[in-house]
Parts: sequence; C-alpha cells; structure tokens
Amino acid sequence: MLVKEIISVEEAVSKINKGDSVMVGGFIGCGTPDSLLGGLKEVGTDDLTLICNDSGILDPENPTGLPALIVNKQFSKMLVSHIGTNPETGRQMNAGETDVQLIPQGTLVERIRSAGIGLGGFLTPTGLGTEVEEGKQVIDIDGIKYLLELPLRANVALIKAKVADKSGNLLYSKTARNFNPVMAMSADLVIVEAEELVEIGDIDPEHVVTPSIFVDYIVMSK
Amino acid sequence: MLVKEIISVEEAVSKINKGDSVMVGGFIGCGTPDSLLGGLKEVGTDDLTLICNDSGILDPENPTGLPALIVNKQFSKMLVSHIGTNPETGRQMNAGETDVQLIPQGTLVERIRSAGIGLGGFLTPTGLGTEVEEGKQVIDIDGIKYLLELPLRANVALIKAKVADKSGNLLYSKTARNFNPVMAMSADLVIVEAEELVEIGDIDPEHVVTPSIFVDYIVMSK
Amino acid sequence: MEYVSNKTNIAKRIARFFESGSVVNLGIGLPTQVANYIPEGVTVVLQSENGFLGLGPAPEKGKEDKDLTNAGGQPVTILPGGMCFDSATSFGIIRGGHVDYTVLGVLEVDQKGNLANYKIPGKMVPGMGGAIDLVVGAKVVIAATLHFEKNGGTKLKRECSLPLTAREQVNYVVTDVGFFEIKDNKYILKEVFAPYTTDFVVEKTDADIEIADDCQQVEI
Amino acid sequence: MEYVSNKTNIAKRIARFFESGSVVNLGIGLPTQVANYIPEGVTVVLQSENGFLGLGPAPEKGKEDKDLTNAGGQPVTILPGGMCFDSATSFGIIRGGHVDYTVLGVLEVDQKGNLANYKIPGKMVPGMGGAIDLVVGAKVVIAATLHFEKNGGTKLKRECSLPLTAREQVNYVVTDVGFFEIKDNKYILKEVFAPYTTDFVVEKTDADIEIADDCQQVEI
Repeated sequence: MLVKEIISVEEAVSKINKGDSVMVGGFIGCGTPDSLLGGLKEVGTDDLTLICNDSGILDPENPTGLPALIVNKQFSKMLVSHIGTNPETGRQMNAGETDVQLIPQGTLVERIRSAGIGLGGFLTPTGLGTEVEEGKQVIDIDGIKYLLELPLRANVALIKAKVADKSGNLLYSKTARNFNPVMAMSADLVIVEAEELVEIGDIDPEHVVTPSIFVDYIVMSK
Repeated sequence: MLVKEIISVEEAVSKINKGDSVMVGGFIGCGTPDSLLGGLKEVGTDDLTLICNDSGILDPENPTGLPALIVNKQFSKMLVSHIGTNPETGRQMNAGETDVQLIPQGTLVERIRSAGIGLGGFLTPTGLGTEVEEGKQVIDIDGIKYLLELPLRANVALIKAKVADKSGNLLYSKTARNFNPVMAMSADLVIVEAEELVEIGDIDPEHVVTPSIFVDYIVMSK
Repeated sequence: MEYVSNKTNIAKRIARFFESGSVVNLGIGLPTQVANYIPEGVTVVLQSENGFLGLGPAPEKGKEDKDLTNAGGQPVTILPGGMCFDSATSFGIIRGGHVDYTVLGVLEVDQKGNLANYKIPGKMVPGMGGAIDLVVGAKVVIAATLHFEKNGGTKLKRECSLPLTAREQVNYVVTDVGFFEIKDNKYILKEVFAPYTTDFVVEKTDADIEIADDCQQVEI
Repeated sequence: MEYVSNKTNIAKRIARFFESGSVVNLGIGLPTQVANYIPEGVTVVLQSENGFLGLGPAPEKGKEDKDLTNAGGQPVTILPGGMCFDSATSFGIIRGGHVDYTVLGVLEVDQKGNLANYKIPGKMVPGMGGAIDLVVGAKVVIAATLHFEKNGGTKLKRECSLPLTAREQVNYVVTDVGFFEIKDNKYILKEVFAPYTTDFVVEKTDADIEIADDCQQVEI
C-alpha cells in the first residue's frame, strides 16, 4: 500500500477554494473534523456550499467548530437535514442571507452514497406529498409512487476518523462514524482528520471501515 | 438483546416452501451456507427461485452444495450473474428446462440492497446498450442515460457467517462476506448458518457487520 | 373537569406498546422518556438514527464519551449486543421497514394521519432531520403529544395547517388524556386516561372522534 | 513473418500501464498474470470484486484459506493494508469510478470500443458476472487478447457480432503483436512488439488501423 501524505491543517485548508462545495462529516458536532474547521475559519475562505447533516450546536458566547464558520458567513449555501440546534442558521435563512436547503436525513446520506458509487439516482418514498416533492420527478412503479432523488457530489470532503493507518485506511469511534464513511466516497478531494496514526497492517482487514483508496490526505487532530 | 432461537438444519429447511424465492449467500462456493443447502437437498423442496451471485462449481462426480440442488432440479428459476463454473446450469438454460436470468453482479447486489433499505429502485449506467437493457425503463438525467433497476426481495435468505452471538449479531470471514450481509436485509425470513456461537456482548459493537435485528434463526454449521 | 398537562403519562402509556424483540426509535424530547417506563420482562432494541442499535441509559456524570451520543447530541451508553454503523446503514434500517415502532413529537397531527413537525414558515424551521424517513419507514408510527395547546386548542387537528413531514403515515396518537388509533379519517378513542372521561375528550377536541366499542378508562 | 502466440507478452506490457497508487482490477485468466510483471518500485492496489483490496500472491501449498479467494474462486492472500467488504461496497467502488484500471479478456472487441465477453448464443453462456460493471465503472478499460483466432482471423473486429458486455467503453487493446488505443472509431497502433512490424499488423488485421506518429517497435 502506498503511504499517504500527512499535511498540516494550514496546508489542508489551502486546498479549499472560494466557491467550493464542501462535505463535512459529523452529527450535531459528534465526529466532526474540528481542527480542519478551525483552520478553515482562520483562512476565511467563503462562498462555500456546505453539505452536512446539520449546522451544529451554536454557543453564542463562543462559537467553535462548524457554527463558527456559519457565524462568519463563509457558506453562501447549505444543504442540511436539521438546523434546530443553531438558530443563527435559521436567522440567515429567514433573512435571505444564506440559501438553506433542508433535505431529509436518509435522502441526504443516500444521495451522497449514490454519487460515490456511480448511480444516477434512486427512488424513495420519503418526502412524497410534502414540500420535499417540489420540483422532483415522481415515478410510479406498479402503482406505488416514489420521488426520484439525484446524486450529490462535492469538491472536497472533510471527514473525521479515530484511527488512520499511513495508507489512509480508517476506523471510526461509535456514533462519531455517521456521515464520514459515505462522504469519503463522494468528493474529488478527501481530507481526513485523524486522532491516531498507526502503521500499515496494524488494522485488521476485517475491521477497516473506509478503504485507503478513498483518502487523499491525512491531517492529525489538534 | 433478545436471544434468537438456534434450530437444526432440518427445522430450518422445513420453513422453506415449494415455490419460494430463496437468496443464497456466497461467491463461487466461498461463504455459502453448505449445511443448509445440504439439508434443502435432503428434503427436496422444489419449484424454488434461486437468487445468488453464481451457480457454484460443479463437481460432476460428486455434486455438493448449491450445484447438487441444481442437478436435483430444485430451482425452476435462477437469477444469477455468472454460471460459467457450472455447465449443468447452462445446459438446463439452453434446453429450456430452467429459466435462467443473467444479471450484472453490481446490479444484482444493489437490487437486493435496494429492497432491504426501502428504495423503489435506482439508476445505473451498467447494461446500457446491451441485452441487459431489454424491457427496462431508460431515464435521462441531464443528457446522461441510465437504466432503472428495481428492488429484489425474497421469501427466504440463507446466509453464512463465521461468528454469531446469541442475539444474531454476525461477523464474516474475509471474502466469505460477499453477498451475505446484503441478503440479510432483504428477505422475509433470514436464517444464518454460523461456524461459531458466542455470548451477547462478546463482539465489539464497532466490528459487528450484520445487526441481530435482521436475523430470525441461527443454525450451526455441520 | 380541569386539564393538567402530564407528559409522563404519555411516555408511560407508549412504553406498553412494545413486545420483546421490538426495534424502536424514540424521537428527541418527550419520546426519549418512553425508555424509562418499558415494562419489566420486555426487551426492546432501541435504534438511534445517528448510528447504532442498543441505546442504553445516560452515563454517570463524568463518564460521558464524546463519541457516543443519541440523535439529539446527548451523551448515552450502548448495551451489550449493540452495534455501530454509518448513516447510510442507519437509514437503510429505517426506510427498509426494520424499525417496528417510531415515536415522535409533533407540532400538529391530523385525523388523516398527516404529521407536521419540522417547520413553522417564517418563524421556526428546525428541519425534518431523520423524522421524515422514520415516519415513512417504520412499521408503526406513534405520535406523542400533549392533548392541548397553551391557548386551549387541541393538537389533534382535522387537517394540519403547517407543512407536512409526511402524509397519512401516523397509526396512533397518544396524548395525556387518551390513546387514539387513526382510521378512516377519524380518531378512534381506544383508551381514556383517568381522571378524564370519553365525554370530556369528545367535547374538548375539535376533530372527528369515534369511541371504540372496547374503549375503557384506564389508570396510567 | 510467422505468428507465434505469446500471452506472457500481453501481461508484461499491460503491467507497465500503472503508476504507484493505481487501483487495478485484473480479470480471470490471462489478466491475472499481469500481477506477476508489475515493475519494481510501482505499488498498485489490486481490487478483487468478490470483496477486498490488497490482493496478494497465491498462498503456499497447504496454506490456503477457504475464506480467502479471488473472483475466480482460487485461493489467494491479502497484503498488509488490505481490507475486506461486502459485494455492495465492492461494486460501489467499481461503479463509482474508484478503480483506475480494469483489465479483461474478451471474446471480441471492436474499433468502436465495444466489448463482448459473456455469451455465445446457444453455445456458451458464462454470464457477465462483474465484468459489465467493471467496464462501465473503471476509469481506464484495457482489453487483453491474443491478436489472432485459431482459424487465423483477428480478435480485433470492425464490429462485434456477439452480444455486447458494454458499448464504447474500451480504451486500450493489448495483444501479443501490439498496443492499440481506440479513438475515433479506429485502432491507433501505439507500439508494435518485436519481431512484428507495423506493416505486418496493418496487413494481417481486418480492421481500421492508424499508425500513431510516435509508434515504435519495442521489445517486451
């Protein structure tokens, strides 16, 4: 296996360009690549499109992690399933400052997976007869209706792992897994933030969750 | 976690009825539930529809495993991706004795997964412009054509695991994993043949591949 | 008869729905409390849509694991026999019909089984999260809600006015006055909770209610 | 000039296609031999569609593991840093464009890039297995074939007559006389293998061949 380059947070975030779409792993802050997000806030790259489960929990006194980038107005567009724990997102949406699109969680993750595995889309019953249906093709299969949902790719995925081996094979920790393995398949550039680095061969082939071939760069958590 | 019933091969195969569709895990005999298949041959239940990656390797002197059931004419229909290692399947197909449908391997496994995860189908580029396209809806997404492939469920799934805990959580061994975890999601009755049985809690929650909730009965490999 | 809101009774009654082996997803807020009242001898498997089966009680103070939370982001534990998975698998389990019961809070529920719980246009828009997939995918959908709004109106509507989370998917509504099945565009009152009476429920609820033949007043 | 078939030369030439880090799937039969000739210093990751990355050499006799085979069902080994997965993930990797090169044997290949390798109607029907997804999903598709059929005809066709595995997906054809790129409905001869000459190839192949400006005769 080829060794992957281990780069600094600064190098990593310099690879993200104004206007990029950026997938960010995590679920209400659990399993979020916070060191990378901290670096991205430092450099201030903006006009980004965020693809993430949610917009994090805002601490209004001391915004950190993903909410800090939202307060900083670095996203012009957000594709998320839930914003209830970050009122600033709702405020920006209602004020027309940010284009926030709400996507059912199961549809969001399957759209990301769909892009990563080379499908052109999928049919789901989720969202039928609701506002989610708007603008989408409805397909009837033997009298049952489904929405056609399309794949969702990004320029960059920022994901968080517990352990990386030097080739980029990844292990996650409990519910910090969430969207991370799926996003690792579906972006042109995949940067993983890992808490621990081990030698190639240290991880049992049966236990690896994300294969090294999906990973471009490794950054160590600060 | 609730303990699952551990039953004998005989009890297990008695739950399969004439005319049932049966998914069988395995890839050219690797990861195939051979004890269950042996039992199914004994009772001779027929008019079955087989859903499996392939039709196994036939040893003409001493057919065992899946090929023995094929020689025994227990399948009236077979949905498989490959039959090259079992000439008897090709003979039955060409003679019009058995309805053999060839499905691209990636499409076959994704159709099974699609049923297990509640989707109405998916769009794939695989098979466009070939005989695989026949009878299928072609959907154009922004000028790119895809085939619409539909979910595939079965009455019964016979799967093979290396280790089961008493609640039915499963571990597989290397390439004996293959179709087994996907089939475990997509049948009304799921019977797992396991080589080893361990206590609930003995398997690390991070390592379980198939969750107990998919499994109905456990049978020990003979 | 005076109405005194009682969330605990809602949780207690819902906890009696399950059989041993049921796979159950409990929504954020009130539904989470259901776990505290599951009858002895009944073993359910709690699914948490952020990625595991075998949700256990909250950890002791100081023993929280930053990598183990429920779908509301709160620290929890995992029981022996539980397992972790990614979000695609989690929603595969949910949408694929492998969850037997989902219990959700609502903003509105109506007698057609429509549910609204993600958006009050122009005011509050938490988003639908995974609720929308849960409601479509779970075998049985139970809406958990106080019977009355603060202004005295009922949460049980004839027709939802807010944007819907899902259409015609709710099977049961459990409030702090009774337990209702939704059928044929009506609320069928199956149990009324002491001290309330069937008359009280029918009179105070602005919706079509039918009283089941075997409807009884029960102590929760 | 006499033609003597030479499968080894095909495998040797294909092995020079890859860069370090390439993810490669080698089909059953002749393509499997490519692994033996990968140049020193080039580290590729071999994907096996039955469910793993990091395919290693065949095990010593007596050290076979019944649970570790390649896509042809033969015992193999797994290298450090490899990993196992189910078939849905395997074909996700394949169809999702995460495999850089796929090398396949053919029954026929034509100058449009069409490929036939799963069926001779009424005679032999092995089935398409995973080849059809590999050909559609991999970034670069290399067809590996002897240049001539036993009857003296060429395997490189103007137009396939057998049912197609995939349409217009083949990028390169490597035979035992040369290496061809498929472009603009022609075979572009990029290299001719000693002792054969460009004249020999053009004269003996019943298809449209253009000789690349930089085409050279090379020793394999």
